[in-house]
Amino acid sequence: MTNILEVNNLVTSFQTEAGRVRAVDGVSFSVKKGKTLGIVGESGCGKSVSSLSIMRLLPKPSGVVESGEILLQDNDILQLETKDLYKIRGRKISMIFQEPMTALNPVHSVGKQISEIFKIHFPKMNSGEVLNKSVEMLRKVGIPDPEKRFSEYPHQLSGGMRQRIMIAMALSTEPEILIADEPTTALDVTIQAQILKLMQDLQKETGMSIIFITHDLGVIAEVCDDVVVMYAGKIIEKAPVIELFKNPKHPYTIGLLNSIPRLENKRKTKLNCIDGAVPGLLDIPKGCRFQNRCEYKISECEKKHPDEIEVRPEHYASCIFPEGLK
Amino acid sequence: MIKLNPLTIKKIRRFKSIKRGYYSLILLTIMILVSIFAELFINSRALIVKYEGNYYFPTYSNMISGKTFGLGENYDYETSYRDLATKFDTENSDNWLLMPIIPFNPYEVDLKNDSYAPFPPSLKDKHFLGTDTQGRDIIARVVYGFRIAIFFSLFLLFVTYIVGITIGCLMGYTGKLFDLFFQRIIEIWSNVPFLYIVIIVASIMTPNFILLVLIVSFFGWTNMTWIMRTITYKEKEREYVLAAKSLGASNLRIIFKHIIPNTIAIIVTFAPFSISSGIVTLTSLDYLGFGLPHPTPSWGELLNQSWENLDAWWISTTVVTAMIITLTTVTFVGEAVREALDPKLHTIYE
Amino acid sequence: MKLQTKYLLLTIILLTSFLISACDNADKNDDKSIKKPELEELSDDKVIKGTLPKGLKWLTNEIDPVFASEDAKKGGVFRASLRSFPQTFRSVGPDSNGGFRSYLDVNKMSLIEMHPNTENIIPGLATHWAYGKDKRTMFFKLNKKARWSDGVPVTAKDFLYTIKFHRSKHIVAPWYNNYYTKEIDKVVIYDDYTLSVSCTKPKPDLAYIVALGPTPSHFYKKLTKDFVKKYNWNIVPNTGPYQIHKFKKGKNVIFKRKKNWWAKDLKYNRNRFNVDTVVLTVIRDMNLEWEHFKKAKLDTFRMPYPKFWHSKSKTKVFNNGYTHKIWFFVDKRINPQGLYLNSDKEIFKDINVRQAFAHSMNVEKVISQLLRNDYFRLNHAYEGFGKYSNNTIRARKFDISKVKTYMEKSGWKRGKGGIWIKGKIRFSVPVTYSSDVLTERLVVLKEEAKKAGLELLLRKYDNSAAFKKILEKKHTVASMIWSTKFRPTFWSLYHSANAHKTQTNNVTNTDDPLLDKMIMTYRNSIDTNERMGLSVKIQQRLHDLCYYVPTMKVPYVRQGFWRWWRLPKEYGTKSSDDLFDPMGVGLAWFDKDIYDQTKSAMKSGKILKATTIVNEKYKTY
Amino acid sequence: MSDLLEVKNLKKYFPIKGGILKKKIGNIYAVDDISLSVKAGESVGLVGESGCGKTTLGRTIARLYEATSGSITFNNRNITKLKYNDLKSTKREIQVIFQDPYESLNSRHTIGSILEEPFQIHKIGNKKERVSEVKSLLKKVGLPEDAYNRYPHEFSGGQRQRIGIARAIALKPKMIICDEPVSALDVSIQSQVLNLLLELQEEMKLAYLFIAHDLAVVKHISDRVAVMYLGKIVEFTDADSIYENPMHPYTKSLISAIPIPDPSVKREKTILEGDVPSPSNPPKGCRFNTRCPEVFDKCRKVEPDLINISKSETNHLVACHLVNK
Repeated sequence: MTNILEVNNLVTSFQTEAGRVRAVDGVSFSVKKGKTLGIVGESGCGKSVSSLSIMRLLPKPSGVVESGEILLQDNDILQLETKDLYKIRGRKISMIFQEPMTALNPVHSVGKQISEIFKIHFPKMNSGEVLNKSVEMLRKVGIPDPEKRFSEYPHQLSGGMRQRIMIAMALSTEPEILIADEPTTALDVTIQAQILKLMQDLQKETGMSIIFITHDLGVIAEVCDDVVVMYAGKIIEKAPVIELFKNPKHPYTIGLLNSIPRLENKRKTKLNCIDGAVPGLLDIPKGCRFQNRCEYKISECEKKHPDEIEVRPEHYASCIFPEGLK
Repeated sequence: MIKLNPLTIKKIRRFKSIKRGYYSLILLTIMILVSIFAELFINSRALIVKYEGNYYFPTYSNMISGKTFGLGENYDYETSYRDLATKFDTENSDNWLLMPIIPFNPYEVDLKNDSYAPFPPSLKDKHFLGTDTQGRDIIARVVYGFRIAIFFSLFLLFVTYIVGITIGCLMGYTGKLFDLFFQRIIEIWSNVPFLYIVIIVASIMTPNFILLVLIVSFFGWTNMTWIMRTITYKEKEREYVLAAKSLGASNLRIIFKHIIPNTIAIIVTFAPFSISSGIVTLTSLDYLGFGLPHPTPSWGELLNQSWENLDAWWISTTVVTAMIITLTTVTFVGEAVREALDPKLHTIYE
Repeated sequence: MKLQTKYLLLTIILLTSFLISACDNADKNDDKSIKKPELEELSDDKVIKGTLPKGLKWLTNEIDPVFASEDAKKGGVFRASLRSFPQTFRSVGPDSNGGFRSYLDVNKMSLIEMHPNTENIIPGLATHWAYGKDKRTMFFKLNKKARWSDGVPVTAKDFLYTIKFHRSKHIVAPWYNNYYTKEIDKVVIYDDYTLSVSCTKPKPDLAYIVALGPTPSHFYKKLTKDFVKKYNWNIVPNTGPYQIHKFKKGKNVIFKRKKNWWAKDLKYNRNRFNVDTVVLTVIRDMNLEWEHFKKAKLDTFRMPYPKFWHSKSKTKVFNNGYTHKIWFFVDKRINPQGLYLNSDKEIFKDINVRQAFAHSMNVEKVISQLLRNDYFRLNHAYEGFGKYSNNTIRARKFDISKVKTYMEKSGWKRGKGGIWIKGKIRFSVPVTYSSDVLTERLVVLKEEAKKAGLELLLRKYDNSAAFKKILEKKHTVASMIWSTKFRPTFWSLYHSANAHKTQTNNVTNTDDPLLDKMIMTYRNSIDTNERMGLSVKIQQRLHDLCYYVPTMKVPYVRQGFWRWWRLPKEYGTKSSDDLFDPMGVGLAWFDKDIYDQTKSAMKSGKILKATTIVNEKYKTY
Repeated sequence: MSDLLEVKNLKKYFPIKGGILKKKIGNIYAVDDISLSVKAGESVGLVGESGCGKTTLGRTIARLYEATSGSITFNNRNITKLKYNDLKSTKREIQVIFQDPYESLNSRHTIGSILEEPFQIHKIGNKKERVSEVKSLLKKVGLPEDAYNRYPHEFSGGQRQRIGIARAIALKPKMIICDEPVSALDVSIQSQVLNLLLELQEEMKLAYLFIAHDLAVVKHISDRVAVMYLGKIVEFTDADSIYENPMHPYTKSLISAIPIPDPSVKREKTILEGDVPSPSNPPKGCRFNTRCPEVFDKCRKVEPDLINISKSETNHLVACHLVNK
């Protein structure tokens, strides 16, 4: 299976008052054509920054990609001229965000914002076509009465509707990759189910690849083909989804999976949990980044962050005991 | 020492790191201090007089008449220390005195028989930046004028903030009819052409300092009130306020312990700009002749004089420079405060 | 703030346009309102078609010297400025008392006029006049050539109408209503061109009281309630040399000379009123006016202030001789400028304190060091009235030791700050004033007074606010100036009848029985010599009581002018206000040759002779 | 066991105001006729989607909002209309834990003064006693003693929520209203806080009204669970039966919508169509009728009552025409 996107050794840093911090530190992963890659991790682990780096949407001048390459069909996005970048961004790679209210411009009607996309990327299209296409896109993402909704404003729509609009906008250029950054976190479970279903249907239809960023392991399990687990700026484990859930290797992944309350669990029992808190980017420990919270920690862990080891086919983990656990 | 919230310390540190604003604050502080103790630098009274073995310190004392220093039997009025200095020089005795750098007070008319004010800058006459049309020293007028303007602004700030915070807080917190009532009042109030009203009032009653502060704040309280109302409105819905409420805290406790401390950052941000607008207000009122009564030293009056005497370049140059320096420093401080309290990195996207 | 300014302007504009349209409506409704019956018919009982008494001695005056120049030529445009646009063109009723009024008044002739130098009566609308035996009536023969500006002849009826007009309630002018009832008794018509005017009682200087001007009855027809609105912007026919030609509200008023003015060949009018067109433009600020003058957009510029005369005029147009300066002394009644002490205030009840106050005023220093000795110390309130003036009085001079004597006499002591105190009272008094020009003088007085132990607190008010405060007697010291009349008047300013109450002119609240007696005698006397004697005595008494501290006077006219304006050899008259005023005395004329010469010199940059004329013919100091 | 809290027919409407004089032009029916009870030491879960009124219900019970009608009885005392002074003693006994640990702590106060505030308000102890009390509280919730002089921003979200919990238990209340206490926290922290809450309940015999949108979390901590939809309770029974034997179609679809963190399980999902209607204009009849997969005529006309369908001792209340035939 071909990889459509490859990220190699990406390092992205931010300027803060306390100096530069690496939000993403040597991350490598790849996205397969027509498949969904899930990036999972807790707040501050660098999952969103990775996606912004791919889009080259880092806030300048504070955010900078220090090194690494991002290959989109063998083109390094990081090396592109700005004008070439515009041909890729929104055209070949689109993105949707967590909070659709802030991602939409409140002063323009929904229709206008969709038409805008067509006008930017398909300048030759006449306005009749643009209108038809836009309405068609709205219908495609399951918006009832798209002609009517066309002239409405973002605040007149519900959260789910707004996220559908965002998806419509992202997909109107038929991109090859869709980056979805926590697209359902702000939504209710019933709506989340709708949106996830919609995304899966659209993927089937268009054959696009999706990078799905979330903190919710349940969502990962439902929609992803491959999973990358991030912790404090590093990838600590990556594997196909069934493999990962069945044979988690890294203590963090294991802890995470065990700490989720499940419906079928016995009530009021003590939940397994990972002690301590996620380290801030300013106080990342030397050596293994997870060592402070790891119950299997040995002195070796303090020396350096362990290398990625292929513990099983297509299953990689960055731990000193990839085999020894469980 | 008061223990400062580390966030506050951080803000102060951030403020210090904004050099332009930090140095402006230092400059402004020096300016204010100098103006407070202006009598030591710019005054017609001597700092120290030694006469017949006795020491006198006239600067902050009661008037010492010329009789005391043997200037004549009928010399019942304030000694002219400059004349006294000349007398001591010619007498060749032990008596001596020390004059401030600029030996004039801002009210003193230093006129001559052979030429006419305004006099250009002169080292010999010790009018380093010349005099105005009545022969009063420009530096003295500018410095004492600054003192009045800055204190006017501070008082104004104090009064408008007290009123603004009280009413604004109540509006935001209680809401309902009180809020509705004051909202409409403020809308009407802020459409009153304030300067004209002040002019009308001032033209029929020659305001003094306090009165002028009150008149101006009478029309100036709405801004702060509006801001406070909005902040309070926002703050009172925040969960920490609900948390205090759920603990059983009283409304007063919530306002004073929770809401007001959390609005201080915003209030502080507005303060420097209020000060500069206070200075501008006083100056424009004085310029138009509706400010503090003559002969109070005032920038507005000097500006007016400089417009009437454009050939006397030293008047306009001095007062305009003084205004520019003051207003820019205040503005720089304001900018830096705003920056320190609400740092927003200037960001662009590719 | 800027925004608010805009709003205010907008409001004003809207308001004004509203008012203007309201006026228009009023005009349109003209016809209807005239048809309505008059609210109040003026009674005709004072109109007596009488028979002329026998033995009248008809007088005229053709022997006094003329004061215009034979060389004068007609023509040219004279441009002058107005500080603000008049609120109305009416000369009676609300808002009519503005600065523009004088331009209307100089174009209204009276029955008789006064020679500016000899102060003798000269013919006006009347060619001859005679005194009645009752000492309150004068008889006049009208000049049959006299015409209104619309060509209608001026007849005796128009003078009768003057009384009727000024007694009407519709003109909303209580002062005139009162004056034309209490002072003027009646007009009697003998034929179209003969009439008499009577006062209500015998009067000194009767001629100047009964010298009425006519009012165009054919123009006003019947007065109605809407008079004030209706005649706001009407150009009323007049009898003088100029008439309003056109105007642009808020901008300018243009007067044109009447080419066939009926009086142009009268002896004293010949060679006067030479300018064809007078353009009055609104310029709101003296500094702007100065700039306009330097660009020849104005023809003259008055420079009483030393700043302009001495330093500001050191500029190209003067140095190159394109404009000249003239300093022309006059000998006329001096308006009493000075400090009026309110004796109803506790502190000034004591005459010693009043005298001490007078001796604390270093007016001499102000004159010599601030005003460059261009001004003169005023000695008392009635200078320039000829034999009516007491010229022996000298103003009290700045004298710290005298202040000390007076203050100590009343038991005051110098306090810690050097200011006199007595019990809880400090010798600290607010000075009420309204003119910006006074500020710098008062500042110097204040600093000097401090040495004498007196603290002055300067309180500047807006003009009307100051006036109101003073008339309500709420001031302690008022720095102000009164206008003068033909003869000294004492009653309104110093009689006890006007003291201790508001809205009277006795702002010092002078209340002295001896003075009252003298004033009443003076007031009732018609014996000129007795009046002169009393006037002198009253002035002495006033000086002794010391309610008023005279400050300074400006007994001259100082002007800059473009050199193509020419004046007679004498330059002006004894009482000139403005040497170049084209409509008042009207002696100046436009010299086309010099104009062309100057203009070409200005173009080529040629330097002409800088000229400053100083004329001291009428200098009395 | 007697009921500690009893809520009867509670309504809370928020007026919608408009115009220059702020006239009322409508209502948001946030809580519409709800009755429930909580026994001492028991935890009752309240689950529902955003806008269903669960937070409003919690805050109305905590008397942060004024009830529109109905009654709240706490510890056999009707507290619905009590004024500030009378309410103070009850406020000691009902405490609230808020959702956002960044918002609910005043950033200008030290942890010490935040935790002292309840004692100050209720005038308990002197300064020294309060300090030691605060320190023991810190220990109880697993925070270091030196937290006393530090400020909220120096702590992570989980630690801050611990502070919020410490504040809530400071006055030794009988009941705590937990308003989404873990939904803002990271996954690995959620379980820590849930464990803490369970421990404290055990130790202090606390009753919880546990509000959350995550059914798994609610089920884990609660004895009984109420499911809310548009201001109404649609189902209310013990926690196990709500999962094992959901009766209301909404509860069913809610359960089926929850993503299960196990890719090997493939379920048949009932995905609800459409959005939650606006609470200012709820649908006639059954409020769920616009989205219900099993809707029939009656649902659109008649509002179903909440009826006990259980034949055993434990109640199982459902408001659905399908069930209540």
